[in-house]
Amino acid sequence: MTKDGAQPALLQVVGASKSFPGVQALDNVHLDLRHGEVLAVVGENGAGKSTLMKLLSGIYQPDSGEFFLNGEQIHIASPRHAQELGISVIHQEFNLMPDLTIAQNIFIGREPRVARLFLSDRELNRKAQELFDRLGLALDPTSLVSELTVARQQIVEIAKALSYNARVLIMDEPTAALNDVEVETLFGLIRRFTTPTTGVIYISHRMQELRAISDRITVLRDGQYVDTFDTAPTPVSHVISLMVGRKITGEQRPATAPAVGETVLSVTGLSTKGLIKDVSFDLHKGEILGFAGLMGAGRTEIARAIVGADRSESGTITLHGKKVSIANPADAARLGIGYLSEDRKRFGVLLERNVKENVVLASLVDYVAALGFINDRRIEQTAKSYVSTLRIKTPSTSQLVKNLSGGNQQKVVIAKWLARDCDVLIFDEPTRGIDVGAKDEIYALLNELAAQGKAIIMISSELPEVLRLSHRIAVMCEGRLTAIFDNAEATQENIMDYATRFSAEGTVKQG
Amino acid sequence: MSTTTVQRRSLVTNLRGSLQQVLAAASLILIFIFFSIASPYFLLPANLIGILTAATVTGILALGTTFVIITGGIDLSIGTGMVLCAVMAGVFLTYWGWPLWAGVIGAILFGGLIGFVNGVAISVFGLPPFIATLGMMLVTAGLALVISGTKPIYFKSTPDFQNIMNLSLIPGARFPLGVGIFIVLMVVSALILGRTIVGRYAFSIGSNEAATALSGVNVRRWKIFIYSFAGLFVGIAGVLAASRLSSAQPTGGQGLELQAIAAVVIGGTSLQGGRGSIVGTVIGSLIVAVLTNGLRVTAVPQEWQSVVVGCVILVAVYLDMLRRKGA
Amino acid sequence: MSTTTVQRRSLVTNLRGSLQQVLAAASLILIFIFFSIASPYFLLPANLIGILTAATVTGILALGTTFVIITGGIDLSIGTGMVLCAVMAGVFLTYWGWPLWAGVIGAILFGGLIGFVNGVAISVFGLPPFIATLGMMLVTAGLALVISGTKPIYFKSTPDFQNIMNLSLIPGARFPLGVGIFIVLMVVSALILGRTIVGRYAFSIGSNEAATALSGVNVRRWKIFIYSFAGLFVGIAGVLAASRLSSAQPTGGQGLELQAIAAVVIGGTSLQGGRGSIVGTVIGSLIVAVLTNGLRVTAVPQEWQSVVVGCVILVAVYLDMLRRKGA
Amino acid sequence: APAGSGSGDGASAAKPYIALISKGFKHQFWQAVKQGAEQAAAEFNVTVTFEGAEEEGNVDQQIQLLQTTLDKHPDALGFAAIDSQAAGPLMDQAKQDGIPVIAFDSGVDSDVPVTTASTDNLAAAAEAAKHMADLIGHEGKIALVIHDQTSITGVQRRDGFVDYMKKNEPNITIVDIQYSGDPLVATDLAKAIITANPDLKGLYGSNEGAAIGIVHAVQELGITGKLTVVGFDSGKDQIDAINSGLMAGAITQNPVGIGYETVKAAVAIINGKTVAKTIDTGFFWYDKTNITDPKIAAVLYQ
Ligand SMILES: Nc1ncnc2c1ncn2[C@@H]1O[C@H](COP(=O)(O)OP(=O)(O)OP(=O)(O)O)[C@@H](O)[C@H]1O
Ligand SMILES: Nc1ncnc2c1ncn2[C@@H]1O[C@H](COP(=O)(O)OP(=O)(O)OP(=O)(O)O)[C@@H](O)[C@H]1O
Ligand SMILES: [Mg+2]
Ligand SMILES: [Mg+2]
Repeated sequence: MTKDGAQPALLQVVGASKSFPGVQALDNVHLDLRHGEVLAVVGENGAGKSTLMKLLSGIYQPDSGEFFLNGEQIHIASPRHAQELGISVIHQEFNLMPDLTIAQNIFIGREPRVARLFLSDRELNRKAQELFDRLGLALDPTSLVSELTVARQQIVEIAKALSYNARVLIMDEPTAALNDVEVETLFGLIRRFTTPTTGVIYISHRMQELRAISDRITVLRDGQYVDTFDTAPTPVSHVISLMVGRKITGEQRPATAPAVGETVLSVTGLSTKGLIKDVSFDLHKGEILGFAGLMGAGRTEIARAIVGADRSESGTITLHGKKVSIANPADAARLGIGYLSEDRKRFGVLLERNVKENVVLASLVDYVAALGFINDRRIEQTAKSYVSTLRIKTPSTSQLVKNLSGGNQQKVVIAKWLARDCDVLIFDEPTRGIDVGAKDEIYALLNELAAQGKAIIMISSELPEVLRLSHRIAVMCEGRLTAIFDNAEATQENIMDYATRFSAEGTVKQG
Repeated sequence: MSTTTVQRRSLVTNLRGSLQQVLAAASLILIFIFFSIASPYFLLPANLIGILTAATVTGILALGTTFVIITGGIDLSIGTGMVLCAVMAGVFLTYWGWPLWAGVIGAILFGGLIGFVNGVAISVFGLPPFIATLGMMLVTAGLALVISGTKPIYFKSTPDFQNIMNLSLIPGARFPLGVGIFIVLMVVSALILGRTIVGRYAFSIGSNEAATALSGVNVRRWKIFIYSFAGLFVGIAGVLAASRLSSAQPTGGQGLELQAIAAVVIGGTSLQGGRGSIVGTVIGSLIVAVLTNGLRVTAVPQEWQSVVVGCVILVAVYLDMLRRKGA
Repeated sequence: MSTTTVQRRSLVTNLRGSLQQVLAAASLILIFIFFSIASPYFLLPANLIGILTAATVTGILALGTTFVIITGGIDLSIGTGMVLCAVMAGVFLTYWGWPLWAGVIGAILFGGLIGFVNGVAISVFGLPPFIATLGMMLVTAGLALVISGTKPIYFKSTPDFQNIMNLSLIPGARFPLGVGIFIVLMVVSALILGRTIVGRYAFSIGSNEAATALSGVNVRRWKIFIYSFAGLFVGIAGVLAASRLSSAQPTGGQGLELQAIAAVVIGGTSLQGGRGSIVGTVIGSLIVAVLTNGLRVTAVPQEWQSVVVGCVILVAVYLDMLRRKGA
Repeated sequence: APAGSGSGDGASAAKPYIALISKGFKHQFWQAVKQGAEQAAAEFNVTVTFEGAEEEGNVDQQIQLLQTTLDKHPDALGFAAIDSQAAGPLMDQAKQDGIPVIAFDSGVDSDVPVTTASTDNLAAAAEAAKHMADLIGHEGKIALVIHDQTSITGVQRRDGFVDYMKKNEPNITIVDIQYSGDPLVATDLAKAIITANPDLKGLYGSNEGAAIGIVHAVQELGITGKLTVVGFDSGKDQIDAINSGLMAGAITQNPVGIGYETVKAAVAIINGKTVAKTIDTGFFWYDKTNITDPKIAAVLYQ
């Protein structure tokens, strides 16, 4: 807290409250950001972090509370006003225009112009290129945003926020879609941004990141302020227990290798028009097969090709020993293969529909009685049970999904696939945006599913997560499978080695 | 959160829900009261039945289109498609001499066929719904003329045909069968939209088609199904329109699609898809029908009528939006 | 990523871009060649000018509407709005005796006013564009009748008025000024869409309205601006239509909005917003105009014409989609 | 008489080409005109095309048709103008290009047309009014359903009727005039008029669609016989209604005759003959008593 006579805080929030119908999202919350620091804000899913940031960026108006910038009281009337005050935000949900190019997105509202009215796209691209060079990013200013992967879109968002030359930079889970290498790049950017006149508010569920980047940590729980402390001396377990209000076991032992069951899914020679070249692997009953790789290595593309969301050029898929042809995700689902997409907003949730409709979307046929009528009572039961097992924070199962916090939306998507009884589950970044406590529960769930005999592919950009959960780990690089390790022999180092090194001989290192 | 609060809250939610339903009809009720005062003839049973009769054909088209619009699509071919179905009823019954029931079912299924072709053009060939059904609108308008030889077809061999619309359900009161059919279709389509898998998937597809597909729903097939299903309503509307005039008129129909879509949108269904209701569509249809009738009964000069209808629609939708935001 | 790869890519992109532009017109060219062979009259200069003349009014409406559709909106009031602007030209020039230039500018600005009201209804009152402009369609249709007294207004006091559309630019060739205006408007609107801030924000709003607003763009004001701007095209179309007929006809116009929107969508502009081009709209307008003219010149029976137009539109859009996927 | 080829301008080798542009083409009435034109074409060995606006009353569309047709340089042009002033510039163009113009159905307000083959709509509507007055005993309330609010035929068939009543029938009041030529809309509209005027004695419909609408309104309300209905044009529905007593009678024009006379005059002009300035194709009142009269039956279409 600010001492007498000291310089006032860069940004200060006093007693902020905000409620939505049926939800008290924030209740008398405090926060102060000092000059030149990175302040981490942590809390469970639905704790109110994003809501607080939306107050600071002028999207919502608080029910009560005061804001101070360098000691002066401010009223943040609109997003534009926030920008003018020097507050720049990367929101948890993307805010890009998919039909515009990267450069056009970054400088929207600030286009270089000739004679006030005419655009100069040459100048625009030059400025964008300059920005990327300065930040050390490999982005083509003229690419359309709609053609980028989630991770690259995230990087565009970051570049856009940094381009405002703001005093306060707010980042709401910027790393959720990034893997370790990109996270390092981001941290470099953040460190370069923080000067004695600026500050960063950093929201993340990845505990190991906090130590690397933040100076202090503020904890929120159930919309209330819990505590603020320096990062360095505080053990992670303490942070977690403050967040969830109970003890969490933390690091668990890595999964032991299962007795290799029968082969459930076998992929041979899979190639796509895009990136994927000649990928083959087997997936066994009761096994969790992790997929590691850098951004754009092609893990998502493999998953989409397997379930028929994208066309594959060659290759065969064998399921329970029988060759199958999968033309679309409906075929895949019928054969018992489910795919949870990494892009929640675009391919995951129905934002405008409620929780229960989302939960049963993949399994709706199970709730059909005569004449196509739906058994709503059983749907309600199912939805309620997942809301409690996954601890989805929602006032009721009739809440629209768009009103849930990001992490709770993710839990709804997971529930959707748990509700459908699939033999093979492909989870692409399943814990994206999920808090530590809930992550543990989801890990436990995955282990349990595997123990029940399901075969699971888990794609994740968080190496520790892959290492902790997978029985075997497949490593990808530039569309090829470069190695498959057993859990026992896999380490961060050798995975990264194979993820960055394409084996020229085309041979796959088999564990 | 304890169970009691949840229950109490859901009770409140329910109460508020019913209140909303009533409020949604507020504009309709206001208009109704206004005309009851403005004209002594407005509330006569014959006039009220007349309003329902006038609303029947467009209303049935609107019911079917509600499904299509909820999927995020649109159907511009319903007006001329209905005319073609009427002509086909004439062809089946008068030219080909089919028995009454066969001709009627044939014409209705023909509507389904039009919808099926729309669905295939959209789902399989990937045409935007606007274009696919615009093409179909032109094709059906032309075919109706070609097939009928640009002449009305009269139902000489099946004089009973006109009873489908006009037979009185309540002796003496002239409550026509067609209106009864309209009411039955309202209930049936509300059930299908609200309680069956068809309705659920319509909402899902309209809300996020890509996510629905990735959830293992065969979106293509369901879209074809929904367009075909909406086509059946076009067929029914065609049969009723022909029955009402005891002849299949090969012209007209153009413009009806806008009226039907307007009724759907006035009723709160979003053209973006994912949101909507049959109750809304019925209210929307009735607002337009009551307004048109009321202005005629009060003998407002016709050139002013469209001005008034336009303004009332704007105000009604605006009030409805305020209500929703407030709630 | 090195600078050279970026440059090489943009070169390839450019080449591919130009090829696409040519291919986009492929259906148009095919139709053109077909009719050149089918009828000796088709390629006569007089007929070609006739095609452009026929395309002028709808084409100008389509140009303006392209902007609106790119923002993700729609404007159903352009057809009847145009009729009202024509009537207003009659009122200004004949009833009020304004000088020619003032009457013409007045009518065009009146179009802007209609667009402004649409924009306010959508942006400030938050009405869905479909509803707001549907209401405006009814209101303008009625007002045109009311203001004109349901009679055509003739430009007795300003006989030169008819020159606006009909004056021949090339003596002897009957190349009308109106067509020249159409061509100038194409170029101007392509520039505005492609090279100015107006166009950029239209794309941005259509692509993601919320994100555009979050980026500090005053989305409300820009939407009002774009609707008003499109309204100017409605005004110009109204003046040209009236000039062509040397009279302001108070009826008609209904259905023109669908034709104009169809031209835009055939040209590849997405009704979801965010994607589109003026070149596409021009090609779309010409496809419809060439087709209609060609069928008349080859004396295809009129009842078949709409069937053919419908089918050709479907095929043309389908081919265009294949091309884009392939590219 | 076999037509002389090589007449008119252009290098057209074989048959003379006569283009007819009408106000509409979908309506039964126009189909009858077309039939008459085709009869004459066969008889005089000429080529005839017949086109009309997609929606009757759409001036702009008609002007476009006219433009396309003039570009084809027909030997003669038959033209039924929706708005004759609007066609002024194109009439001048026809004159410059030496294409003779024959106006049909209604006059063209220009000195270009050589002759006009038409029905006198004002007189025809007055005739309908006269019969209406006789049928309701020269007193009481009546209303009109007019097929179009702005077209010349709509206006004339309204004004001819209204003026007659004003001049000759002080005890008859016209309580409402509404507009639609679409049978379904006209039905609902007529029902509303009847409901709002319980003491209404007569209804007049100014074309086939409007008249059929009134007939169905009367049927649906079950008030057959209580209301005097007077129609215009023919068509099976109206003929049936007259036979069954639902409709008292109607005015018929002679559409087949209009088409026939137009083409006949065109052939004469192409062959260098002079024709009279106007060709009155006539109209008739028909009711139960004379509907089978061969002279009437000949001008009715089913
Ligand atoms: N627009 C809204 N309407 C209703 N409830 C809302 C709305 N926005 C947020 N909420 C609720 O407010 C609470 C706080 O949400 P918020 O998004 O701030 O959480 P968060 O801390 O960012 O969580 P996460 O880590 O999952 O992103 C949640 O319970 C959420 O459901
Ligand atoms: N530099 C790039 N710019 C744009 N697209 C890229 C780039 N690199 C790869 N891609 C695209 O990314 C896709 C492969 O990425 P995919 O999403 O399958 O990878 P991933 O391993 O799941 O990584 P992540 O999801 O972390 O991005 C391909 O379609 C490829 O075209
Ligand atoms: Mg959040
Ligand atoms: Mg991925």
